[in-house]
Amino acid sequence: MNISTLDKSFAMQMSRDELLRAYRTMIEIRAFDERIEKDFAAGKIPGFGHVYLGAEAIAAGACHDLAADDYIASTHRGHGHCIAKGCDLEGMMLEIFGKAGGICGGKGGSMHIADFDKGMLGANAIVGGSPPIVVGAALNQKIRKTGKVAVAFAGDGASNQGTTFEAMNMAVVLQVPAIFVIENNGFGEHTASSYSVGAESIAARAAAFGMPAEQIDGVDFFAVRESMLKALERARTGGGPTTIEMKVPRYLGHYIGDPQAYRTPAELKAARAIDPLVTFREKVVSAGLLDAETFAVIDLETYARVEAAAEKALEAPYPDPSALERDVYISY
Amino acid sequence: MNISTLDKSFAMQMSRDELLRAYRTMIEIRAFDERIEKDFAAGKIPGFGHVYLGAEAIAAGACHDLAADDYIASTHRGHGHCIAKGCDLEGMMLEIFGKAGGICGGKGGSMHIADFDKGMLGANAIVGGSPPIVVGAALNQKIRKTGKVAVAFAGDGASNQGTTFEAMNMAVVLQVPAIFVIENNGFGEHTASSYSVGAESIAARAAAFGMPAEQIDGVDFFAVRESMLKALERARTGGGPTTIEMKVPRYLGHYIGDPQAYRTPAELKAARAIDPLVTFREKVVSAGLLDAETFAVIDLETYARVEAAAEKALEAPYPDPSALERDVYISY
Amino acid sequence: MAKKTYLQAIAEALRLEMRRDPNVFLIGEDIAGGAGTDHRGSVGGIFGLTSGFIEEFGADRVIDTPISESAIIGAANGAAITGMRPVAELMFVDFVGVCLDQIFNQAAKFRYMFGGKAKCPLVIRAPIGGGLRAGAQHSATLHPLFTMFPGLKVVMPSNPYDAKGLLIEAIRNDDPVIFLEHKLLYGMEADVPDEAYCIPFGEADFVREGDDVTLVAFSAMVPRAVEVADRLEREGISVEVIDPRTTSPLDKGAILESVERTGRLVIVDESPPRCSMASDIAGIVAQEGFAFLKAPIEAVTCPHTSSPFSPSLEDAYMPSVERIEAAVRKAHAYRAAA
Amino acid sequence: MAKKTYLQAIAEALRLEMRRDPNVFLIGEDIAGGAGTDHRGSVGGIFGLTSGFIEEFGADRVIDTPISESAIIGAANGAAITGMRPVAELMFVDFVGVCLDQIFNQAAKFRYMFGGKAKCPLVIRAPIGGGLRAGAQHSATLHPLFTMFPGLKVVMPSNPYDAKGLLIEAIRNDDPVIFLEHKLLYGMEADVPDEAYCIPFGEADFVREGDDVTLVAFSAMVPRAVEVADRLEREGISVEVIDPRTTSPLDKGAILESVERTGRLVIVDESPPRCSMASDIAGIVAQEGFAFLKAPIEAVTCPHTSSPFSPSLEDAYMPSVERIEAAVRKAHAYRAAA
Ligand SMILES: Cc1ncc(C[n+]2csc(CCOP(=O)(O)OP(=O)(O)O)c2C)c(N)n1
Ligand SMILES: Cc1ncc(C[n+]2csc(CCOP(=O)(O)OP(=O)(O)O)c2C)c(N)n1
Ligand SMILES: [Mg+2]
Ligand SMILES: [Mg+2]
Repeated sequence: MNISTLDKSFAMQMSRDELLRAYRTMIEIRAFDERIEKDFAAGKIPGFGHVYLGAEAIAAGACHDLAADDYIASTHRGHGHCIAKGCDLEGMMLEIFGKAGGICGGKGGSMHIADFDKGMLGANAIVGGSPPIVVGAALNQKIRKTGKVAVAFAGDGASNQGTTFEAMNMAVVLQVPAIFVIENNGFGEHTASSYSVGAESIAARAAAFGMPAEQIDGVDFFAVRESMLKALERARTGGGPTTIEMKVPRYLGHYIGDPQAYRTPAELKAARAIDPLVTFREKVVSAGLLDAETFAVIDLETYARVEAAAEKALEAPYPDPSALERDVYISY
Repeated sequence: MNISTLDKSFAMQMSRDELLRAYRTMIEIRAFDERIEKDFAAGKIPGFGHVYLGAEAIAAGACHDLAADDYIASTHRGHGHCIAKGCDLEGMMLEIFGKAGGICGGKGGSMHIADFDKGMLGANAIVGGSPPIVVGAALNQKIRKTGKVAVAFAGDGASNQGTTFEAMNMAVVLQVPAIFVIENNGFGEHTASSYSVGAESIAARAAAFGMPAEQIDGVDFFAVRESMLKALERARTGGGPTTIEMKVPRYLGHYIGDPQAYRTPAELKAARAIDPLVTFREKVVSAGLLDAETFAVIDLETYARVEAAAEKALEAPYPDPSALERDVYISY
Repeated sequence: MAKKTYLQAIAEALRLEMRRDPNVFLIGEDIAGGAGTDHRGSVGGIFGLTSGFIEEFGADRVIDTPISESAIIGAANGAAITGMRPVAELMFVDFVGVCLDQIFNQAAKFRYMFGGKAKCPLVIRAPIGGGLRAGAQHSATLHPLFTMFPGLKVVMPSNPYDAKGLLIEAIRNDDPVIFLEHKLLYGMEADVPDEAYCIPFGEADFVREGDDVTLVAFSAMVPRAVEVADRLEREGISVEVIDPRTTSPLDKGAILESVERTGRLVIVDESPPRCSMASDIAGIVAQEGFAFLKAPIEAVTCPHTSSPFSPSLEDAYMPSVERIEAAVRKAHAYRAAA
Repeated sequence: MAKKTYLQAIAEALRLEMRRDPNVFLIGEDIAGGAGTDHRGSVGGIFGLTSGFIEEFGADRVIDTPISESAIIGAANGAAITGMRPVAELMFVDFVGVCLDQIFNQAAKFRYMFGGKAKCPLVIRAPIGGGLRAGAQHSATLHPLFTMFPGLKVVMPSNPYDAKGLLIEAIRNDDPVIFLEHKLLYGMEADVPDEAYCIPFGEADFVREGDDVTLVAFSAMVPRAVEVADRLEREGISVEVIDPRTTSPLDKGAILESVERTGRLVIVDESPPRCSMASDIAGIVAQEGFAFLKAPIEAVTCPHTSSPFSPSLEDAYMPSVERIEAAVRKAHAYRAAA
């Protein structure tokens, strides 16, 4: 049985509603980050901006079977994870623009966006910040025997950080229901993972820590979901942690505006030619599960919703400076 | 060819002088730390005390083929490494007793003993402190193309520290002449390595980082030396780093005075029955290379030298308090 | 009420809170001990403080870990922000260098940077301080390091009674708390009630009342300050000893109120001098209590060096009763040029 | 002599020293860029500061690393104590939390704890500070953190000329030096000589002379302090602006000498207030310059919170010209009750 047959049969096990939900997540991420890219490039968004374009199938596939009270923790490139975990689009947009009413009151911004009510424990501007935290969220579930899980997203670059290694070993030793989703987009900033990862593969290195680990195609929603379902089953039944390395293209530079002199135009074009949304649509249409029409309608509706949220964020006021000393105890 | 034949033939390649030098190192470590144990238990040595008893073959075997200007960096359990690298016995004794004239002027003590002139870059009271430092010492050799190497000693416990993992990956990425000698004595303080290391073995985990790694018997001087010679050859010829996990017994508790309720008397007895010095003597005598007499003479001489150094240290004065603000720039 | 040591008082606080609230758990290295052997719980931490805990609370709530401090504190953070109340142990405060990110960039900032939606009720216990001849990497106090960071609360009990009440408060508090236990105090005995009680943060203890000089001290320096006050009382110099108990929040009101009466301030701080609690308090008083001051503020600190190992050097390193006494005398004797 | 930016001045210092001394090398993340691709050196660090370096000095001396700060600083330490002069880059100072041990327990302590036999000529360069809307984990200054630790030298240049001279001094210095570059200053232009020169540590710069109020500021706060001095000069208030340039060693003599003349001290510190440089200097002056003081010492700092992301909040967070001006006016206007 070759991979594409497997995928197709896997896709066919999903209901129409499930397929629609998956696609909506992916297109929402796409539309959202395209808009962020535009406004950031136009100088309308403060700070630093990292978008999730090209990796949509990972967030969507990895979060598809998580419950609202399962946990995820994210990276500096976290918009996709937020959306896939159900964070409010408008609240996110306001936050990233630094406006009042943002999901973190404008105090977080893109690199520190979170919504604990949705089980989203935060973007993290420290590379390797999230994996140890996820071990703790998972430990909580183990202690309280909730059957819930916690998922850490981390990049290929983050996979070399000592905190990530420690988290992997600790997760194995304590046998907690944690899943490490390593998004290998080939680069950590401007350094190729072929250089920075000394190991044969990130998955092989994780496996040597003593947990099941595999390397999969992060462009294929169905492959992501299938691998995650195995990991979730394991985690929920006391089988301990799993690492899944997902290969995925990085459409843009590290940050919005990165000139990327280290990638040739041909390489960039090749990267952009690999499209998780196209892949999804083709599979689903060719399996006769949904038609192109349906997708077009969703696309239209989603882009409109994202545009509306962005326009609202553009016009919203900045937080009142009186908020400065709120949300923390003050000691002088 | 079974292991003992291999060892024997390996031993036979060593000259009489070489064998004597190896044994002298081991017995000096043994005598030194037995004396330290005694004086520490009697309250004559300040601070914390960790002895190297049972691991003598590791330090001796790993340092046997190092030149004076090769580097090592050590752990909190560093007396053996100091002696094997050629540090002055009296200076060490004075230092560990906290006396004037100590090798670090009494400022370091057992946990921070060093002798840079001997290529001994320091004990380190931070578990996992040395491995990154060794990567740098090795990087120096790579940049300057000296053909020299740097060796990090670290315990099974230290093998779980993020700094150690980072050092391993960095050493692979930069292909520096570093050797990680992991002394697996079964415990990190009071926690068994069977619990704290999630991996199948420390060597297997290191191998997955992308370097040659093996697990050997750390009680057998010849096995240690043989494995080190391969690693040294690799390092000196641009072949990059190596990890060697060495299994070894821990004769005493973590620190001098540790009641070790977590080990049964039978386990302790079994641990003490495995003796690297006895192993060495038996091999060498049965191969007809040296006789028991020779060893007895060395033992006597060594114990006497150690006793003299200890007595001198007991009588030496403490450093004058005026030394307090020396060896550092002062800013108020 | 029975006599209990500082160590016992801390253990009792942990035990009572673990009994009361199933969300409280312990995590750290060797806090049970014997993991991987048939003798779990045989150690109870390097100072034996949590001995007997795994027997009572089980391995799920007394969690031994690999030597991986970032993962320990990170895991505690993750459990805290998802609803539990972890008490993590750093075996020595000196190990904070391998896990500071999880403290100052994560735990300390969650609530603020997530707009008030997160709460991180984490306690980190850590032994501090010199006097054990433990050398440069096992003798630091580091309280100024933690005090510096917004979002952290920092507790430094100086006696068994305070240790218990402050630790219970720390566990029930919704912010991350750094709880610093001085190694020299573990054996100190005092009357400590058997039941649970809280001591609120930010309320200084007036250990001795006095009118001539205000002497502020923390943790193991408090007994030394009291000894100086006793000595000088015999000569008719009346020294007010204030133990702020928490450095963040700091009860600056108590210090200012005292300096308003005495006009003279000496601060004893077991720490190198730069950016220390001595300078912190001096800075506050030089700004807000300037009009009260009749003499220069005196600081008694360690020198600007690491902790030396040798007893003769370490004794000269730590603020001694003699150096404190000399500073108080100097502050007391000062007269402004007319 | 040509106009150069702060960024160019720093790059020039590195280039000159690397040409002069083969033992000087650079190590950090993306400092060349493009590792593992066919386009090495295309980036030159996240701010482009070291662009062109790998072409001139080769990959052996411009070393890109995995994202592993402990190994980066540790490797730099290991190279330094074995005879080289590494310049390590922390991409942002905020990342110090994952590698502090290698800084404060290792580099800073080698010389002292090994009895003077080790030397660790390491430079760690790190961008600091707010103003870029980079949020809670990319906006810290953290200079008080480094200043606190014995054995470290801490440099905070406020202009291109100083940046070059202080960095050359840092590289030639035999102690570990933390070199803090303010992100807001990278574009600042000034005349900078082409050749190498050193500015010694511990010598403050009297940026403006004045008689009424002493205003101490560091790094990006110096231009703001000067602006305040300019404004107030028009009203006849004469403000002396002192830029200590290094916080450790600190030129306390210069500050005391100035306060002796003015009697009034304001300190501007881009940092939360607790255990800050503001409190450090206030503490020193309250002790050693007490008799000179005619008014309370004023501190202008950030509030005791993390850095907020939103522009409206961050603007209120950082010490502004307005807040500095108000503090100077307050110090100037103060009259002791008779
Ligand atoms: C501790 C730390 N080191 C360095 C950085 C700077 N940095 C931000 S993102 C990044 C690259 C991360 O690469 P990767 O994990 O592969 O994620 P990607 O950006 O490719 O999604 C770096 C080096 C950081 N934020 N934190
Ligand atoms: C960062 C850090 N964490 C914890 C400790 C306390 N500690 C000292 S030695 C030790 C055990 C080390 O075990 P291992 O590496 O196996 O060495 P061994 O003592 O067995 O030789 C621990 C936990 C420390 N010194 N540093
Ligand atoms: Mg990446
Ligand atoms: Mg061990």
